[in-house]
Amino acid sequence: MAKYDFAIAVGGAPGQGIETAGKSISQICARYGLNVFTYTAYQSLIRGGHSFLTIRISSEPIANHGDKIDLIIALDANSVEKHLPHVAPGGALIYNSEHVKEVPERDDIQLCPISYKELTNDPDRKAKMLNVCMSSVALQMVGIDLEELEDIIVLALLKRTGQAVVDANIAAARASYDYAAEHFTPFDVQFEKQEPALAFGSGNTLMAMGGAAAGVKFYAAYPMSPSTGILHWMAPNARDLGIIVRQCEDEISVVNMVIGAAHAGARAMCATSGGGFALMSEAIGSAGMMEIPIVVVNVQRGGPSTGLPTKTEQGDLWQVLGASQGDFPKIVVSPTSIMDGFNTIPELFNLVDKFQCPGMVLTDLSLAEGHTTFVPDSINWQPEIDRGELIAEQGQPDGEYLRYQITDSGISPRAIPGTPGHTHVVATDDHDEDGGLISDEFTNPHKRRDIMEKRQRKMEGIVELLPPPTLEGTEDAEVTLIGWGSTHSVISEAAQMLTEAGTVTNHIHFKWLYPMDEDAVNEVLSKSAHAIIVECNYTGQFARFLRGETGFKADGHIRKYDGEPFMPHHIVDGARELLAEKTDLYVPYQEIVV
Amino acid sequence: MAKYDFAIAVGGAPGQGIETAGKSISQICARYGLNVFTYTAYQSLIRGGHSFLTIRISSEPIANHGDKIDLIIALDANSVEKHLPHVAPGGALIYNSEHVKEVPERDDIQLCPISYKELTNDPDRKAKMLNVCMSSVALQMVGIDLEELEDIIVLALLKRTGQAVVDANIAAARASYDYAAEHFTPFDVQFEKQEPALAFGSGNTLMAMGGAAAGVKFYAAYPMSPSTGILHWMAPNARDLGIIVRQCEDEISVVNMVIGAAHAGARAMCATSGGGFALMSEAIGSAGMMEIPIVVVNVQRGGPSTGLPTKTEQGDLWQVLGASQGDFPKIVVSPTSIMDGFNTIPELFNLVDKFQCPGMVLTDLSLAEGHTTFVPDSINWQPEIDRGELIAEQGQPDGEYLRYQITDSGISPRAIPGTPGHTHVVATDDHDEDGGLISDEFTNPHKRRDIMEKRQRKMEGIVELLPPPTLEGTEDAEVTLIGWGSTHSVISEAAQMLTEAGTVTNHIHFKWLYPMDEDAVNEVLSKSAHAIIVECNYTGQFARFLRGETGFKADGHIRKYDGEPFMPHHIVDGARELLAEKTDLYVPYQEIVV
Amino acid sequence: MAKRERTTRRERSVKGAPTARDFKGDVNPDWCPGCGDFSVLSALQNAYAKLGKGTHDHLTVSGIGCSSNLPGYVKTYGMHTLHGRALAVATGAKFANHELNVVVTGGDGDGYGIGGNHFIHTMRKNIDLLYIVMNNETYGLTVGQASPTTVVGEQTKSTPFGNLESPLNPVAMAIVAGATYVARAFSSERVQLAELMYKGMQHKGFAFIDVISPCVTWKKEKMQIFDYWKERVHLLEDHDTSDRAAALAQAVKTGHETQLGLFYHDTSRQSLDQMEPVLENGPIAHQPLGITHEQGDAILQKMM
Amino acid sequence: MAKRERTTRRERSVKGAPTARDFKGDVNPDWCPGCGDFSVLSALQNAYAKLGKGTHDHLTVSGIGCSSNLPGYVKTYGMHTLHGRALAVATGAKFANHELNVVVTGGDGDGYGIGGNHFIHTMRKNIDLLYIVMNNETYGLTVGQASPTTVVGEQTKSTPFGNLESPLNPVAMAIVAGATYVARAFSSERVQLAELMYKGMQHKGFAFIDVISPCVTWKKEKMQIFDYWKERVHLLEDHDTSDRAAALAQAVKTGHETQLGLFYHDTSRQSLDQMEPVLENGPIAHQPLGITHEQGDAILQKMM
Ligand SMILES: Cc1ncc(C[n+]2csc(CCOP(=O)(O)OP(=O)(O)O)c2C)c(N)n1
Ligand SMILES: Cc1ncc(C[n+]2csc(CCOP(=O)(O)OP(=O)(O)O)c2C)c(N)n1
Ligand code: SF4
Ligand code: SF4
Ligand SMILES: [Mg+2]
Ligand SMILES: [Mg+2]
Repeated sequence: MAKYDFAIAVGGAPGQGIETAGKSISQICARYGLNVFTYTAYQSLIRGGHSFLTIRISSEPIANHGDKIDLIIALDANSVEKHLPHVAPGGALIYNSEHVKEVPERDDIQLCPISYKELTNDPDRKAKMLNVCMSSVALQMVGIDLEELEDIIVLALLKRTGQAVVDANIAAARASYDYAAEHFTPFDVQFEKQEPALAFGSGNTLMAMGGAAAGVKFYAAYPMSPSTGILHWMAPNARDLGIIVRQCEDEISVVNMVIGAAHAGARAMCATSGGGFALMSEAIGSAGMMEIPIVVVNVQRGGPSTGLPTKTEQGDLWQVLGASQGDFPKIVVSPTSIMDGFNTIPELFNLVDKFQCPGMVLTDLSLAEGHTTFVPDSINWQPEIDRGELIAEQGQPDGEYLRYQITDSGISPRAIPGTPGHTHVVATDDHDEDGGLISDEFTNPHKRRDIMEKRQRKMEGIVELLPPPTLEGTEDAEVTLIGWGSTHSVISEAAQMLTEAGTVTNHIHFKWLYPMDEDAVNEVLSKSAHAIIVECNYTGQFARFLRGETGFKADGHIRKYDGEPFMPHHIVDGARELLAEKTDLYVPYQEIVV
Repeated sequence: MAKYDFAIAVGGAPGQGIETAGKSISQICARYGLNVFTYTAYQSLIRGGHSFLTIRISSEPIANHGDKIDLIIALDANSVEKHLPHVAPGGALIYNSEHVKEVPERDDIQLCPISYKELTNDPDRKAKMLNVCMSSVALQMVGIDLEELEDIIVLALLKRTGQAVVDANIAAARASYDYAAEHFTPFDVQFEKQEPALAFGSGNTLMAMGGAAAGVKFYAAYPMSPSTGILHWMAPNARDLGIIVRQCEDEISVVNMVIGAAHAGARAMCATSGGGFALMSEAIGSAGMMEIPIVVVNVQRGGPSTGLPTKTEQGDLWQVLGASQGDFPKIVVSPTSIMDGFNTIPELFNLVDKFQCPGMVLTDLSLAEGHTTFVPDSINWQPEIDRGELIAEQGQPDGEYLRYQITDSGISPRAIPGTPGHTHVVATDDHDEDGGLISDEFTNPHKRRDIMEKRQRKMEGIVELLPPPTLEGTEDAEVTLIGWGSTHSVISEAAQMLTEAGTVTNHIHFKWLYPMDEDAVNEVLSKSAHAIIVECNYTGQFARFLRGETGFKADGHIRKYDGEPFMPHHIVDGARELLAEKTDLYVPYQEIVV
Repeated sequence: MAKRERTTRRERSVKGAPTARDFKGDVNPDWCPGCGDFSVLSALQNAYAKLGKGTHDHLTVSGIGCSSNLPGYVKTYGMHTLHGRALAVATGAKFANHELNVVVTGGDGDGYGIGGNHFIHTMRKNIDLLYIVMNNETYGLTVGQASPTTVVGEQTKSTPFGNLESPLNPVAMAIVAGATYVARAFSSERVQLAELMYKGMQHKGFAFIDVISPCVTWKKEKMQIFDYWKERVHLLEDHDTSDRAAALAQAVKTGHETQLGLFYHDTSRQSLDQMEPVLENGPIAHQPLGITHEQGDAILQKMM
Repeated sequence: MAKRERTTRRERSVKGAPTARDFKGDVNPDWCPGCGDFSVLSALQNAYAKLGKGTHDHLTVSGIGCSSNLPGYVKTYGMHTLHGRALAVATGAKFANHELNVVVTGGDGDGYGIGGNHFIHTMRKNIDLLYIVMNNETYGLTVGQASPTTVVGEQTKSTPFGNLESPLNPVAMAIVAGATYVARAFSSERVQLAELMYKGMQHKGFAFIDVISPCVTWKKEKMQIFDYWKERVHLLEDHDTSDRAAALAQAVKTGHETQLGLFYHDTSRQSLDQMEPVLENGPIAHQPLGITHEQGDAILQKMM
């Protein structure tokens, strides 16, 4: 089969089963072995509002929801009105002719009206099966077997609703499938089943799985969108996997419990979003001071403040960099894709265990709530685990143990409570080698300086282990796109599109953000052509940070802060304008609004 | 009288009346019309420990505790041992010969033993009057009239203790004064009374007074060193000045109460230190989002975490810059002296009222707990007050009021609750012009972009009003020292010392930190010679920030992070080493340890 | 689909005594059809009307949650603050202008979970507020996790094997912590609810109403959630509301079976603003800014 | 002058049954001479000894305050955490290793002020900890402001005109919030205190002791602070500790006159760690890290 890049979108009100439709289609594609990425634009409404779910299906591995939509399933009249312009030429729109009488002119696409009444036997007309009908039509038009949908219906409904409902749904699906075969023109793209079948999951799920693989034994949370998915994975899996999951009274208790659990020897993690992270910040500094390894995930959403709970942004970089007072060793990492999210967690745990400091994962809604397919075998369930210098054996009863021993590496071997012969006190006040408080002691400035330098020496060890970014693409480029975290794939595609269209473009992407090795990074940055920093916030938080660490000043900036993630063409358009015009800032226009 | 720069220090255990002695001497000098600055190095001990109070007295206006100590009052043996080396050649050490039998050799200074037993009639020998005896000796040696001390004794003791104690103290003072006249050689420096008599206060007190002058009507606090002095001034003055002072259950309630009070129309302020500020950070973002003008003071102490509660540091810059998730308008200012602290509060209130955003004051223990004399008339009790676009009058009942009206300036006229005709809701969720939530509404990305841009446009207005730093000293210098906040005077003195010693040095000092006008600042920075950034933290928080905002990279750095503030010679030594050697970082050695 | 429709952004003029309609907000609630919070809203609009002040004389403050969206739906001054912080913000506003009638609305997660410390201390201090908690025993807006009032054994998104934690007893907590007006209500009993609110607004001091306000979306196993509650509530009768011990004895019984009505009413304690001499000259928000030269001189005098 | 002297940093070997001396820390307390906390420390050392475990089997966790310096003065594992957060940290540690005997120590400001929310919820959840609050009715370390237990009218640095706020009743709060072992003690009554601590450690569930532990430095107007308290305390007698209502009735009397002893002891409720099936295999801190391939495959299966 030739290369293809095809997108189906589902629009409607949340109550209409939009998630179910989206999930069914995605799951069917995954079983078909197709690469899928989905993203849902929705609203922080309890009920009501409008959602728009994009399912991108591609012959190539993909990690974003792409640029164009070929087929739209409009579950309500509102979606027809809103999204008709978004169907790409040659595409199609499926809608219910009973609700939508008139569709505005568009002769470059196929309009596919169906009649819910005719296709279903639904006496009370709740249109509960509309999503099934429309999904069947869509599947037919792209050549996927109906049996797949039938399986999914059985799987999803049987336990919850019983045979009668299943039968009605299957009947509706068949009728719709047949109707489509008769009345609509199939797409040129016709999907074929291929091996292996793929698994399908969200960024939150994969980070949670990464935690399980890393050996997380204690997970605490206070619900907060868009990080709650991690809790919702951990809670049901906890008992099988031997993980203690605690929901706490607030984020302050969350992180402090994690600190307590980590100190007592468990790998411990928590996740939240910006506001919860703000509340956690004091304790993150205390983990730095007590030298306790913890992992805190911040799934960014639109800010400031409560902001846009269901929208994405890369707006918390400075908050994370500046979390808590004073200077202390810490690591900040921003996964570059959903799958990278899985791997990042064990990588980070090894680092924080080795260097006994807090590690912070900075990701965002677009990755955490985006879904992707992946080859099940690509999951490394048993990543390397390095707990660092952990004293397991019994100490000599007359031996001397200094919890904060001053060493060249700055790392002091750590004993966990319960280990005989190593009792000691860890303290958030500054302290000397044995944990005694410096500030309460005579002659402190010199000891303070020593212990501060000991702690900060760990940063040198960390920076050595963090890989600097690499230049992706040809060295001989006209434009270099620079990004960080979740935008890797969208920038990468934009670079490819630009290159294909004649503007040779490469890109540099940052995963490990802090500490940053000035020389190594400058070495890479020095290879850049006309440099454009792409990020999803207003003030250019990364650009300012990067300049502070390296002195590097980009030639132009593409920034988005309207809550929706970048699509590749936003960056392509931006790069062109920035190359052509006097401006050094381009803010893309968001076409798809929900 | 000729120029002089003289320092008296008092060392001892806190229970010994070291504060009383220090306060008495300072107050006497103030009444004499002398310029005084004091700084106490002490420990976070409940009782016990060691304190060392430096009283610098100078013919020139001063704002730091200087470099050298001429006269030490050693209240205990420990102080003799510890501080003998700190007496400058030609200086003197006063001690109690009953406790200190042998003093290590130092023939370049005058040793002044006194016998407590002989000078006082203290039958139970609690040595409660030792501080009075020693102060009298010190005063005699620098030519100050005994009456001054007698007045202070009466003032301080009469109400609390009664006439008998006062008499005993005055007798002891006289005996000591006479004894000194007979046995010790007076200093060359002999102080003369001059007009006007000066007032004397701490940085915390002057910030609190600045708040009162600015019209603060609501002050909330949770005790935290070294910010508690503001509460301790506000609480007793509250009733006279019509200020509501509330002590809250934690810092989260503190800042949220301040937000509530500010929204309801009062000028409202709070202060804390790093850990409390971390807890406040979420709410600071909410003030940004709701566009409520508040002032939050962060009096930095040694970090990270609980850190060094009684020591100084400039370590919270990134915390303050990064406070709370997302981007929102805010102002960060760092007063450059105690007196500047007084003026900064009304200045900042006018700005936050005008731009309806949070303002943060970043100061530190060295200023907040330092004390200075000042000319009473120099206090401007009635600074300009500009409340910005505040709607006072009644609205038209059928008029339309948009709380977040989109304007060119980004400023939307503000109505406070209770004003007829202007009911509206302010929200921490993002919202459109009338306060309705965007995230809960159809078609949001465009409205979101509009309101985000409206808010951020305020930053342009702010940056225009903030004066950029100036180059102090000659343009033709060999070295430029760059600093921020509390270190202004110590850097200024160092520059002068360097210049006088042949290395022509000027300096650039930052008070207004954020937002920063890149061009204006670069204009000033471009005039700098060999540039050295001086700051009191480990990672060079300001250097990294400044580089990020302007691209400016300094040639060298002087940093201190041992808890004690800079003395001028630390910077002088550092500048010399940095000029001479290959290194680009100099960390001074702290000589005086307590 | 609860499509958000603006009625109009124009300020409606209230002529004569206000009616509940005058307190209708500019937008329609986006709560799920059937949510208990609708009744709470309408009871509150009635109570506001009955109090007889203008719409601008009230301030409705909330945190974050389904229930906390309420200020957007009433026509008063409103603040939709941070999750859990409404009581602190409201306290500040009350002190700045104690002539405002300040009502705080929110959920069980907001008030008893993250906001628990403010809850206790605001009661201890007897701040003059009316605090209405729409207690649905769940975190509604974040799609149905256990809350501090979720009963033992309940399966939720965060407790798929059943909740292990005992729920809080807000009424008993309030009495112990120092609230001076403590009631429990059920959203379906609108008349009683409105009356309790009205009396709570009139009370000088901290008035607290824990309202059972069922969530029809996340209480799946109890689709008949209103029936569930109807069986379990009964009016608090033959009870002396001034008797603290009796109130507490009644309150500790509150749980799966619960009484509705006023548990405790203490008119003997002053509210904190009444005790504050600074407020004797009227709201500080209306006082002239700054201090006089005389005041300044007196301050300087003490520094010399 | 409480000069800090190191005894020695060497680990002392405990031979045979531990004694209170074995629990003496490496540094001497820097509390003011006469501070009530000294007696609390010594009672705790006695209780640790009586429990009979090794020094390394205990974890003493505190927040920040004079009283919170205690972990530095006992020879056990210790954590001197953030102001107000000790209970949360201790809960995490307990879940990571439920075989540790975890004791939390702190002050009234730390526990009832900034830490109030953790206080309530840790009790509600019946976490298996012993929590000892050295209640001196002041913020000692920050030089004497009013605390949540400071009585009305008291002049402090933050209330120079007299405190206007009613104090909290920690004992009543604890009973209502769900603590299963609730006691009040007086630092001068060391034997009773040590016994209450020992029994509290043995209790499975949340054990709470509010200890009157006078501050001799900031209670200026009560220089005779110990005498002041001696006049006001009496032993709780003829009291059925299993009767919650009776305990509450006694507790609400607690104030200026106060009873000492065990108010409430509920042995019927399991502690949260006991209810948690994950802990059946022993402490999670000792479990092998990561998951098996079978577990992984099962997870992936559900994703396909
Ligand atoms: C600091 C912070 N943490 C978490 C959240 C996410 N959050 C929003 S609403 C909510 C719970 C709401 O529950 P409740 O107060 O009971 O209101 P309900 O929705 O049930 O009416 C949470 C946890 C937040 N907004 N802020
Ligand atoms: C977040 C934070 N806020 C404030 C402080 C300052 N602080 C240290 S101890 C303390 C109060 C201690 O009072 P209490 O817990 O009663 O202990 P005591 O000293 O009376 O024994 C405060 C407010 C802090 N360390 N951290
Ligand atoms: S989710 Fe529950 S609480 Fe929220 S609006 Fe819907 S029914 Fe009401
Ligand atoms: S200040 Fe008070 S509580 Fe603190 S050690 Fe001294 S006597 Fe004890
Ligand atoms: Mg709720
Ligand atoms: Mg205390």
